[in-house]
Amino acid sequence: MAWYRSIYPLLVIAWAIVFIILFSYYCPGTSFDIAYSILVRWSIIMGSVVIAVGLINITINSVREVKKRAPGRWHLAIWQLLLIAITLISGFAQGKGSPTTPGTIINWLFSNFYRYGDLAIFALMGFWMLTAAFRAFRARNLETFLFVFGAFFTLLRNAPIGGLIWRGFPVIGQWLLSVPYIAVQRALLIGIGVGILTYAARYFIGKEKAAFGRVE
Amino acid sequence: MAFAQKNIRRIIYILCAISLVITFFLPLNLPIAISDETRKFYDTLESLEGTGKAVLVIFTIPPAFWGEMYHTMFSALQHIFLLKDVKLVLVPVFAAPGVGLVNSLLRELYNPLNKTYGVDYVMLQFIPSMVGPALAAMADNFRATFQTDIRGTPIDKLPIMENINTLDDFGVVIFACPAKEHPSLAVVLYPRYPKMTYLAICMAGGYMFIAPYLGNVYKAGLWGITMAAEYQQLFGGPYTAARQQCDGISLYHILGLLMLVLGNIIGFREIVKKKGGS
Amino acid sequence: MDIFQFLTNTLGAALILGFLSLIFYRENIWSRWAEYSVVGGIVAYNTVVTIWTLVDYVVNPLMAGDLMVIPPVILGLLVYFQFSRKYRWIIGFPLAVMSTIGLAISLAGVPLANFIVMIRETAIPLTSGTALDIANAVTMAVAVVTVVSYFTFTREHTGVLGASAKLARYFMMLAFGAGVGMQLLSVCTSLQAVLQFLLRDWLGLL
Amino acid sequence: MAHEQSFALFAVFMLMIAYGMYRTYIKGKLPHIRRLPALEAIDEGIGRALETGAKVHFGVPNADLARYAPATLLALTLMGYVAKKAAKAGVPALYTVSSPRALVIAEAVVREAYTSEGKLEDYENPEKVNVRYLGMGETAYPLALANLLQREKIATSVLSGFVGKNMLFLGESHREANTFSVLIYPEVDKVEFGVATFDYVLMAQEAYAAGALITKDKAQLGSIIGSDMISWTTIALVIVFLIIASVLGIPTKKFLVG
Repeated sequence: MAWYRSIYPLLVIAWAIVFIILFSYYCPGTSFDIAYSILVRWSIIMGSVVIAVGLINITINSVREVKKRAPGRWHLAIWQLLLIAITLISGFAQGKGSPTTPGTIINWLFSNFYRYGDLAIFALMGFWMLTAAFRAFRARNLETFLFVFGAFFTLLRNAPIGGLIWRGFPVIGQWLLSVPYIAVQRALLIGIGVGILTYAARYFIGKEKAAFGRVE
Repeated sequence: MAFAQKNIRRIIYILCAISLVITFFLPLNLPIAISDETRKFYDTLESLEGTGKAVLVIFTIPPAFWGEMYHTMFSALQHIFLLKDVKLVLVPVFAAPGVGLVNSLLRELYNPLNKTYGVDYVMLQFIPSMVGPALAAMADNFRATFQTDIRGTPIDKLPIMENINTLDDFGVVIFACPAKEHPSLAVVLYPRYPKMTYLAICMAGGYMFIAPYLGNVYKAGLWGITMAAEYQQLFGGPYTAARQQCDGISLYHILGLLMLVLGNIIGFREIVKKKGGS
Repeated sequence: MDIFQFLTNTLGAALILGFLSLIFYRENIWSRWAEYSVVGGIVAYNTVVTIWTLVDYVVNPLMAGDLMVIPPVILGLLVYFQFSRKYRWIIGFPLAVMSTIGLAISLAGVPLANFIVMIRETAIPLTSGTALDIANAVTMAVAVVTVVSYFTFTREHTGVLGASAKLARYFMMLAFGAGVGMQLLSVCTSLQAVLQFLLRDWLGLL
Repeated sequence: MAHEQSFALFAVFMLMIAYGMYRTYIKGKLPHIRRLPALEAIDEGIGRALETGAKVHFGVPNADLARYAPATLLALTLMGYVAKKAAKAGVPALYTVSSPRALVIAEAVVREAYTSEGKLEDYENPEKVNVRYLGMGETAYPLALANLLQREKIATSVLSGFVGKNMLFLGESHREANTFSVLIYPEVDKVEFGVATFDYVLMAQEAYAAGALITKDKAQLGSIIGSDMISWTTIALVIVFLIIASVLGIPTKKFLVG
């Protein structure tokens, strides 16, 4: 393999970037700060340039479904392509700011149609919360019993009626939240810190190649 | 029985929808216990009455969370308007759609209460930056951060802003955001003005983010619709929507508890059966 | 209510009900319609928004004579070599730049945010305050220490480490239970908002 | 002061990892590492898919290279691992991501994985391998996945990367579709719902360790020794500062600023 196709040039780039960013973070006030802000801006710009890849992927999938006449799906794929086309044309033809200006087609579609995806998620979660309470939160041993115990008391802490049944419910629920919950969150955050450090170490010696689009 | 076992999930879904909706048709007016946290929030604002000081409300509210934030914001702002000789300064930060939402809320409030814009309350210019830098700018030089209010009037022409030069001129600072930005107040604003009284408004799910700061940074907080309902009950406000929704929420929680207990009983019976079988 | 508003709301309600049919019945043509609409629509919308931001970030500075915006655009465009068989290896360069910037920014803050702050908040005096305060501080410290020790890998969880790992599991399950109970309130308020939309804004029942 | 302190900590920790790698890579002393059931569950799941003729799914529900870079990159490493296993077993597979940038990496990684197993023709056949972008992670992705899980006959599903507020949604949609689910979650937000609803879960540090364990590479295993050393150091620091604060009465804030 030619040297320029190996992983080493990529590692050199990675080392240069991490040096700039760490240096400007730990020694603020040098000219590295400018390099840092330029890099952050680069990252935003590159992310925006890449965005069309997603649209291409979805379009390819839909076109494939239409071509194959996938049963029960191909007319929906046409509908999807149509929606994409309308949104794009309106978004570009009606000028900058059209996605947020009332009165444009793209804004109308978003605020009266696509936006309800959020509400759909909320709705399904609201229903699933109770089936999860019924099926998943079962005490089989001491560990799962503690899980149910914790859920029970915080539930009664939050329920407007909990405090009226017994004044102790909110107190216990509050304690669970302010001592064990916070403690476990802290410990897990420490664990994540350790994980990121080890991941970064592996990354910068060229062992984590997935980030460059390579596999072992 | 076989039907019930097969469709147990669907039955739960339907029960769940009924529990939340039925109270709109048949208000139950289930009693609500007023928590100490709500009372603390209330007392803090109440202590401002007659001092002539202003309350600063910094808010950043994305529209997805407005459904939940509306009730707490409504309660707090209504209380401030009802207090005698207390002014209100609002500052929108980061999430631009929040401006329109809070404006519509103010429209609901000031008309019946006979308050004048620019004298009793004002909304200052929108700060588009992230929350941390915006708070830092306000802390360093409050006056210089804002040239105009949200309507474009220069800040010097507003009577309400005459005696306000730094953050110290406010009586209370309320920070309203759904969840994640709360730590930035503790990190940025609190070290520079440690003597100021801070209050928090957030979603119920955002409690995790203010919990570490309650008591040391924030004097009190309002989170979730139930606290809004408690608040309304506390000062006898005329507003009932939060109250009404609270009935549904109570029912939903009772249903949740029932499911938890029922599921555990069934699970326990299965374990016993297995042991008996083997 | 005017008819146009009703039809508009019907579109949104159809989307929500489409997804609800997924759980009340199973995957069907209605839920598929909702899926295709949301995916296509939101992706196209995001693409439009992002490309207009790109104008702010690239075209306007370029007009003002700032040439530093050209390299990232070129680097970003290199990604599209993934559609070429021969020059596919080139995409390694933009990927290396993008991934490393993200990783390095996260990495820089780790010692402060994930270690120093956590240690400082945990190591509070165990001797001051009321008996309850002391008990809480002790519980907190024990929980943090045991849970961190649970996440070690080179030793089997037996003996002292085994006991500590067991305690850690108890703490974690208790905490996770508490976290679940806490979310119920948020979830049901949101569900109520959805039902309100369906019954009040769409059907006009309330 | 704050920066010096964090840099000192950073340097010490990095040296510990370097020492761990030195021990395994140069000295050749491989550590004993306790087993992680969830990793074995992935193999089991792929076997299950092979038996039933159904698909394997790997998803990155909230990919974002700007905010959650380490979590997303780790997820993509694991995606390469699952892709290799699936290619070897010849199981049809579906890979879904939720950000265009991650999609670019995912396509490259999956293609490389299939190429390295000599199954490039499988990769080019959309019936067998499909890498799909399902929209941004907050809204479109979870809804689309809930549908896909029921439609595509998926036997095993592995999720990784950041998830956040939709954790319950994703977990329950797997249960609804009767899919064997594994969550490898290198984050902490809403992990409680993951524990409650997924069949197998690796959380926080375990997920990062899994990223090293799957490779069986000497240097990578060394990083796990380093990670253990950091954990023990942190515990020691907590205890030392606790004693200083309680016995000597000097608050920890005096030492640790930030």
